[in-house]
Amino acid sequence: MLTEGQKKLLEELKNSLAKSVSEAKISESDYARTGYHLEFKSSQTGSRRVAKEMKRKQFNLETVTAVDFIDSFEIVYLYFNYYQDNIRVIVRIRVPKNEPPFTISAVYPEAIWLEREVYDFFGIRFKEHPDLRRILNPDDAVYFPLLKNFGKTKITDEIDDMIC
Amino acid sequence: MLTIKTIDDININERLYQLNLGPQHPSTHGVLHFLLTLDGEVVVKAEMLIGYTHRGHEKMAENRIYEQFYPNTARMDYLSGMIFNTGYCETVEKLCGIEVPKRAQYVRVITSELNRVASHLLGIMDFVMGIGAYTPFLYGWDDREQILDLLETISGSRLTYNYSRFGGVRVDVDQAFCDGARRFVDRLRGRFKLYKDLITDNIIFIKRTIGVGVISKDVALDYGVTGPTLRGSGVKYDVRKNEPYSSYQDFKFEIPTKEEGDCMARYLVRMAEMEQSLNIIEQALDNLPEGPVRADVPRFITPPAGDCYHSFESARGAVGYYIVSDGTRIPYRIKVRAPSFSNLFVMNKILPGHFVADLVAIFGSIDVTVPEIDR
Amino acid sequence: MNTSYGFKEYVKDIFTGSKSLVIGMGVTLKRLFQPIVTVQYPRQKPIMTPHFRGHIEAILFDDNKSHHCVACGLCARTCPSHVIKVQGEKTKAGDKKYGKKYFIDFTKCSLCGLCVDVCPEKTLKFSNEYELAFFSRWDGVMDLMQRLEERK
Amino acid sequence: MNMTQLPIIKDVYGFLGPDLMACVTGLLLILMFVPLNSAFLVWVERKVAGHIQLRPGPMEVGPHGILQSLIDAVKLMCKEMITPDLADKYLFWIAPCTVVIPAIVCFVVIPFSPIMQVRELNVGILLIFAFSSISGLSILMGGWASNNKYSLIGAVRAVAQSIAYEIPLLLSTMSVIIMSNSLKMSEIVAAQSPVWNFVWQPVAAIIFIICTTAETNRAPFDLVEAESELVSGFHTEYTGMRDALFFMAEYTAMFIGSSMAVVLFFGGWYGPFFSGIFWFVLKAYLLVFVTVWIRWTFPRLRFDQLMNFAWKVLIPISLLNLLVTAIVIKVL
Repeated sequence: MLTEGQKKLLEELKNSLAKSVSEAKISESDYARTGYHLEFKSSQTGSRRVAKEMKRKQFNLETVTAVDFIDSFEIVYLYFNYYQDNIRVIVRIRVPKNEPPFTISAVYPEAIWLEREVYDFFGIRFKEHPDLRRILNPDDAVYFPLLKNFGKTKITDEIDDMIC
Repeated sequence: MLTIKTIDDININERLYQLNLGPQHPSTHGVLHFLLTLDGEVVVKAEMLIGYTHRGHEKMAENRIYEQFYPNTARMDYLSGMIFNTGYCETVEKLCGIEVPKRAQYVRVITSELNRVASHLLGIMDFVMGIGAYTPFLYGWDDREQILDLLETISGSRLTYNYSRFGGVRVDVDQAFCDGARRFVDRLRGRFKLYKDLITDNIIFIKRTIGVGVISKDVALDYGVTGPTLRGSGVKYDVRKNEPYSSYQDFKFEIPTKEEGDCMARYLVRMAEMEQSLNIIEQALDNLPEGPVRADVPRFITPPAGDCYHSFESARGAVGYYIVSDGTRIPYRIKVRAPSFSNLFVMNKILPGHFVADLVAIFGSIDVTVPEIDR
Repeated sequence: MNTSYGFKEYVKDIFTGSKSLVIGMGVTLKRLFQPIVTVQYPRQKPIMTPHFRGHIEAILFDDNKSHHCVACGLCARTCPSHVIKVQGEKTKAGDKKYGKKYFIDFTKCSLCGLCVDVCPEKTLKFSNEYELAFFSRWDGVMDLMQRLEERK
Repeated sequence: MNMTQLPIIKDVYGFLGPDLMACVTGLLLILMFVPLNSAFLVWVERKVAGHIQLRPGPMEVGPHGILQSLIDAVKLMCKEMITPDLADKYLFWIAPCTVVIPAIVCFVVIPFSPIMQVRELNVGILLIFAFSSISGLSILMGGWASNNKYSLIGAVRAVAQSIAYEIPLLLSTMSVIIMSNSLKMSEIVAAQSPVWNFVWQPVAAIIFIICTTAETNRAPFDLVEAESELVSGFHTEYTGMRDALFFMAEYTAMFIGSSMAVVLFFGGWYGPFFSGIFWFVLKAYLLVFVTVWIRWTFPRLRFDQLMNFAWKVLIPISLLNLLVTAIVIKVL
């Protein structure tokens, strides 16, 4: 199902990514099931280095988001290359709650708003971000809505139990 | 003695003033707030303040089962609700590994393309109305009304369709719908001349759009612009071709592109795209396979643990759903990649140097829906 | 805007421009004498399609001259807006439960149709009513079973 | 019965003389005609717009909604007139009052028929041009006094626009004046008794119509109140009857512009079978219809294009037209 070009690009990517971020875990995944070809897992570091590498390979940033796993955040970057081979790469950076990653907005300007959104909903203060303010929530809000403990009360827990 | 000031001597900040365009303004469809710094009528700096219609769909998703999140998706982009609904269903189907019957896929294609044409008609006509022509707007709505009537006969609703279901569609299409769709295709093909006479060839429209709001290829790629806006800048990217979903690989259609990247290019790309959509609808109607329209799925879906990203082409660009499941009936996290979000951000870059009147034209030609940005 | 704007283009622009304007005016003049396409709503009423999604309604079955609701509560559970409340009753001990009261707060309903889909007894349908304006919020709360009785 | 036989009227008549008497009756007629005319034109505009857009337009009040604008006027009179807190109160109040003055004064010299003219002035055309420039002033006053940025932008645009478009307007009028050798309205009409001026001066006529459209701030030159950019331009802050006065002035100016075009180019009251007033009003309303028709067809120009159009297209062409006219008249 993978074409020759895709296979070649995947190999190249694996090598170059492994070279730039040595401690990362890189694995291929089932595109038909997950929607991405290559999975890149790393803890704490490497978001900027990966972004630069991706930019060099003419990848496009599709989205930046985060997932709150109670003890840590997982920042998810999705890159897609539609120039030649339609390869989608997912980059997952696990960061502890008190140590935010660096911004990639210098590499991909699109990330300025996307990272603002992530900050707005999770409270992740990207380092060296040019314009880190609230974007969708009110400017004077004191909460981060997409944290798992936001809005949890006894009643919502009961409702969850009921519908599960 | 008279001292003549050069341009450099004038303190530019003394001449600047700020203008709040929005949140309530006739041309910021919905509630979008431009904070403009103007020099006379020329925009020096533009900032978009969004979030006035933020409803927290992503948070809502974490508190309800997969089926219950379903109606929310159409509320994000109310102009292409069918596409958003279908895309959400496809994402969950991908996550659970559900095979959708061929007929259901074709029906999804037909309804999605009809919805896309409706959305493009509204987008173009809103753009034209922003430039000041009110009558073409209502002619476009006349055509759009036919689509809404058509979709109402099968889905029962005109805007938030809720037509697709996990594993297929809710109601099978009947002969009357197919005939109506064919009639509509013929009707709209006949109407393109009207739009050409009234809008495309009009000298005022040409002067207002050519060379205005140029988004170069590099800027478009850097800012993650997708959809007709990107194709108007000369990049041949369409999710329907690049990552075919829902049997789009079965149909023959072109991806119209333009190199100029100005308002006119985006308008022409949308026009050409409507024609391609009509071709797809015709092919799908011709080859509509027989069979069931809904796979056998459990009443409440419980996907396996894991995550999944699915991308599809809405009328405004590439939408992506990223779903993280922890193996329960409630999604752990749903992220929606809204195309309008990135498409709007590029205005930050291209607005300076344009007139306020151009802002309306550029904003109309990029064609964003605010509820989708705010989610 | 265009720097290389010579005299030839200037003259050409005036002529093609005027021609396009005249064509445009012709289009609108033609439309001026065409029949109108809008529906004059309070005087002309549109006919709803059979699949139209109004509020939900209990189906009247012929076999028992009533609905088939067993008050299982699936519709109440699957409703995204939590607007459905079902109350069941048993006629006598050991008998099957049946729905006695079925309240829906239509003002909060998002018309998704999940309750109709999920119903195991297929006793729910969409009504064809579309003139759903109320004088008070409480008028939007309706008891489907009572409406069924009235329809009989 | 002869009016002059009544004793009281006879006294007044004898005291004031026939001339002033005619003026007073004429002014009263004008004061009645101006609001009714603009109400009718609003209705015409809405009807034409409706039918062009394949919908019926107002239908509820009266047969085919003909009383709609009167009811609207009643509603507007009942509305509160809000003055913004930081507005310049006096200018804000004066602006809508001054805007109707030219609308009324200009009617004095318009010859509806050989006998139906309130006052014959030998500088009739000059009077109309002089007074219609006042409306630019009142728009500027209203926009400035509102203390709103949209209003200010609208007002500044209005002034620039009216200055730019008055030049080709006057130049195109000039060529007609050269031909008929008079500034008197009735003499200009009388000069086109066999052939309308339109036949000799088509270019000037088209330029004149374009310029009056721009002068009265109608689409496609309605940048002053471009609703998709400036909300409603200079009258954003006006409510109730003050807003209605601006509207009245706009529609009356439209009618005056059309009547001017009729006088200058379309043969005034001349026409077969019917009396002069019928032909004059018919021609004027037809021209009004054309402006309405144009409004509901075209998009709006951008401001710099509007200016370019005036200075680079209209003024050279009208100058050329004037030159050719002068040479031809001299030679013949």
